[in-house]
Amino acid sequence: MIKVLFFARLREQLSTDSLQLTATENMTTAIILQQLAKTDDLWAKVLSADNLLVAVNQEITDWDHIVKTGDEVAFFPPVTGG
Amino acid sequence: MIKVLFFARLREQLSTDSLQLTATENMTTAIILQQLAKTDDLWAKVLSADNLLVAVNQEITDWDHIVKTGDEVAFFPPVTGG
Amino acid sequence: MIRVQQNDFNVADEYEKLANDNQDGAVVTFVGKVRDFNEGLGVQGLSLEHYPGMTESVLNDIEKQAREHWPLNHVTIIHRVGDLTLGEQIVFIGVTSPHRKAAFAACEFLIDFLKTKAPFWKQELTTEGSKWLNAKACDDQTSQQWSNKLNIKN
Amino acid sequence: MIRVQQNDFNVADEYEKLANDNQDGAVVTFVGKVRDFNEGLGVQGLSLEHYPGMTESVLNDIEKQAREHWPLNHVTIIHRVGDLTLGEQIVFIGVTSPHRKAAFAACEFLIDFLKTKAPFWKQELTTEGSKWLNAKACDDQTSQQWSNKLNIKN
Repeated sequence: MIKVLFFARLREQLSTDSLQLTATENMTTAIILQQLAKTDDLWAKVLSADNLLVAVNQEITDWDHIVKTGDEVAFFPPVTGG
Repeated sequence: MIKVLFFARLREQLSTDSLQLTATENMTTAIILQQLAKTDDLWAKVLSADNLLVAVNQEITDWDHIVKTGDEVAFFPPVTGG
Repeated sequence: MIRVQQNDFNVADEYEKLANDNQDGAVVTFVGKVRDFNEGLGVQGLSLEHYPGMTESVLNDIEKQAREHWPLNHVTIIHRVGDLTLGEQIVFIGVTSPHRKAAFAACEFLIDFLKTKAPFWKQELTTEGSKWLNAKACDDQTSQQWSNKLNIKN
Repeated sequence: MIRVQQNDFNVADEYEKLANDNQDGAVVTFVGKVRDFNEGLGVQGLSLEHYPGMTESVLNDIEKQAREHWPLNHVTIIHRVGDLTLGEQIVFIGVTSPHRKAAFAACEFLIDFLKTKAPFWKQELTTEGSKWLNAKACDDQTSQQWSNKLNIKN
């Protein structure tokens, strides 16, 4: 399984802070996003925001990062701390 | 009269922290320095240091600044605070 | 020392812990606070969310990068999460070094990178309701300028 | 607020006085201390001389210049004179601003200019006797860089 997390505006808009996915072969972070966007119109809209960031195992990464079972994938908007 | 002050290394080397001078016409800070340097060999040596600074009325100034009676003239080495 | 916490921090205590070393000629601290204006609305407070685990790991990494570039002795990074009211402290960055320029540069680097790399998100509580803040392009640029200057790969 | 004094200062107190304003998002402080090395000799302490009157007027002028270049709210400059032992605090610079970059830049500008413009002289008390410190060319360069950047006439 892959653990998927959402933070901040994304978490609120999706009313979801985490979910589980089954890993498939050569599953990239982009593929996960596309798969999640098929959930319904709301998810399609929220996940099409053009400034989304993705982290795998708590490290920011790219959209072609290949995800394996056991990984933690997080989607979130640009950070605004400090 | 003109009040002349010395600080730090200069004050120590000259064993003098202040003295009075009579103002003459068109007396520049450079002229005061030259006049003081004539005191003796020690003063000539100490006052020939090439990095000496001069302030008139508590403001750093140049060697062609014309000094008037009542002014306060200070000679000192480069500052080293902070 | 890196801490992410709900509780307030005490600048006096943090300063004491930083500044007890006689090898350090310079101590530079930065404190960021909730201020009473942003994009024109009356801000009454903030709510800060973060990504536990990732936050600490990013802050550790930023500290490590700073130590690679400057001769630092003590480094303290404290960031608060949860609800904060107007005037409250959000973040503390403190660094000590034998050299003042290193202390200034490292302290500014740490807060600039924290702002663009650490997974914190601010929600502003205004008189017109709450809303998530948008990232500032200028913060990104600042961090990019450091990266270019220090030859850091983002 | 500008003070030249023999007594030590308390960073916690100075921070409190600086940071009580809800319009300020940023508080940056610098503390310079007597450190235990300089030009290779064991430093046991310092003795600081200054030019009373001129010192305060230069510090006021430096503060004024900083305020012309950055949106600052509170500014505190404290410099000690007299005998100081190893590890003691020499100088405190604290600034607050709505903007963090302004606070960092102004704080560093203030200490850089203080070091090259304010009439303080340090005498080092070492295991081999006391000696006056020489000015550092790099401090002069730093202050010249600010002058060029901010278009300040020296």
